[in-house]
Amino acid sequence: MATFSILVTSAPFDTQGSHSALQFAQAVLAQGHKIQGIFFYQAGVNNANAWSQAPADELNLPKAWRDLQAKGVALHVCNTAAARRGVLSEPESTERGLPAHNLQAPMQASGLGQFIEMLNVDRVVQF
Amino acid sequence: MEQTIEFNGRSIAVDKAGYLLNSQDWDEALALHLADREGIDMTDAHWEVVLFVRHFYQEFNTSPAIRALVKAMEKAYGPEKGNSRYLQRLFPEGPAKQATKLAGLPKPAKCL
Amino acid sequence: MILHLLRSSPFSDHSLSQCLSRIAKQDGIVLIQDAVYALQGHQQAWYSLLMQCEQLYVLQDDLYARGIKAADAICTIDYPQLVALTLKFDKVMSW
Amino acid sequence: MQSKRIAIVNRTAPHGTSHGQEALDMAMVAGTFGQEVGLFFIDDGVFQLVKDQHPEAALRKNYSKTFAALEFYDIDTLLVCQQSLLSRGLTEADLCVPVEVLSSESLRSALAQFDHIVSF
Repeated sequence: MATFSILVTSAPFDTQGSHSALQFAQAVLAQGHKIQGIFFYQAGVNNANAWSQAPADELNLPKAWRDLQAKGVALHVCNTAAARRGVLSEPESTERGLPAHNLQAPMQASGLGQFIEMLNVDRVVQF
Repeated sequence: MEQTIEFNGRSIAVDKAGYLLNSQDWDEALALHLADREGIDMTDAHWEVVLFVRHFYQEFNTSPAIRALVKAMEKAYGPEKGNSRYLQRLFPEGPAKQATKLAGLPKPAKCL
Repeated sequence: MILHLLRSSPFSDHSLSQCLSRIAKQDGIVLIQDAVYALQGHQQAWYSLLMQCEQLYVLQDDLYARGIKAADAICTIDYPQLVALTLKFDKVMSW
Repeated sequence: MQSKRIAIVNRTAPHGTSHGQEALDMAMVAGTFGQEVGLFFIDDGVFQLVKDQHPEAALRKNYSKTFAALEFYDIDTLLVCQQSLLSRGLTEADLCVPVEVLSSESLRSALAQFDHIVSF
């Protein structure tokens, strides 16, 4: 068994990166390997926007991430990169006096330090 | 959310945690006022760090994280002052966070 | 030994040429996403270099998705094989 | 477990996109966490290091000034591709910080020393 961390830096929907990451992650688990976590950074943080809506006949990415998390894969989002792009956790939103937040479970608001801690794996793959 | 501090007849914009939104608003009198709000009695040692952090920002365009602050202080003033215990004693709520605030700089990123 | 993961079309982006100019003999290349269009590049300067790569792989799902066909000599892989490849090489670099 | 070394490869020019700024953020956090970091500059990434940048004129943050602070984040491996400099009309003298300029060959073996590679 090998351990993986996956870094998602590309925007969901606008690019294929998140879909590739998802398919790769599913294949990693299917082969009995472990995913230490998926870290969303740069435009990849938009994956954590709980308000994103796909038409019914397209892949529901937020749901796909939830299903992956249900299999024990931690989903971390860089707070700073997310805030820059309008994706805010509850504490971040409250601190700035905003009326609501759109970063919520199963996505976890983390810092880049979390990604650094995720480097202790056999392979890091970036999409 | 934008809030303001009333100081010497001026309205200074700060964020919720009390960091200045415009570092150009800063002057030494305002720094004393900010220190007062933090419950810090500014000594020469405090001034040295606050001015150092401000200089660091002006030179590198980033607020130093604690580790970087310690290393930079060590390079400038030697190990006596370039160590986290010394800095922590001056700024009990975290030297990078508090000195940055008193220097009128943006809050260091949460990631750090 | 690096596995290079190419993602963008070589007709609009220089990543493939830039990768090919630096690649070591033992390195591998996987074409995924729009990079699979590289297989249509017979007329392009980088094409022969790409074909010289001894460990060239193309992601079948991304080919199929785009209606592009690979010649028999090209090694196509699925996601489980991609996972295995990332472990066969020491590290992965995405372009 | 032994701490893994991370190579952060800059492949894109500054200001037109945020890649360089967020690559630098990642490098500084890695340094803060005591992780061994190598910063690589290849292809358009060499433009990140050009001196006398004034991105304020384009309403962007001037993070090029921050490269000089990397020594305080324990990052002293800044490796630049000679060929990329040359083909873009640059020399080492045009850069804002001291770096190591390497041939493609040496750059490749330097990259091989790292456990993981991320690119921006």
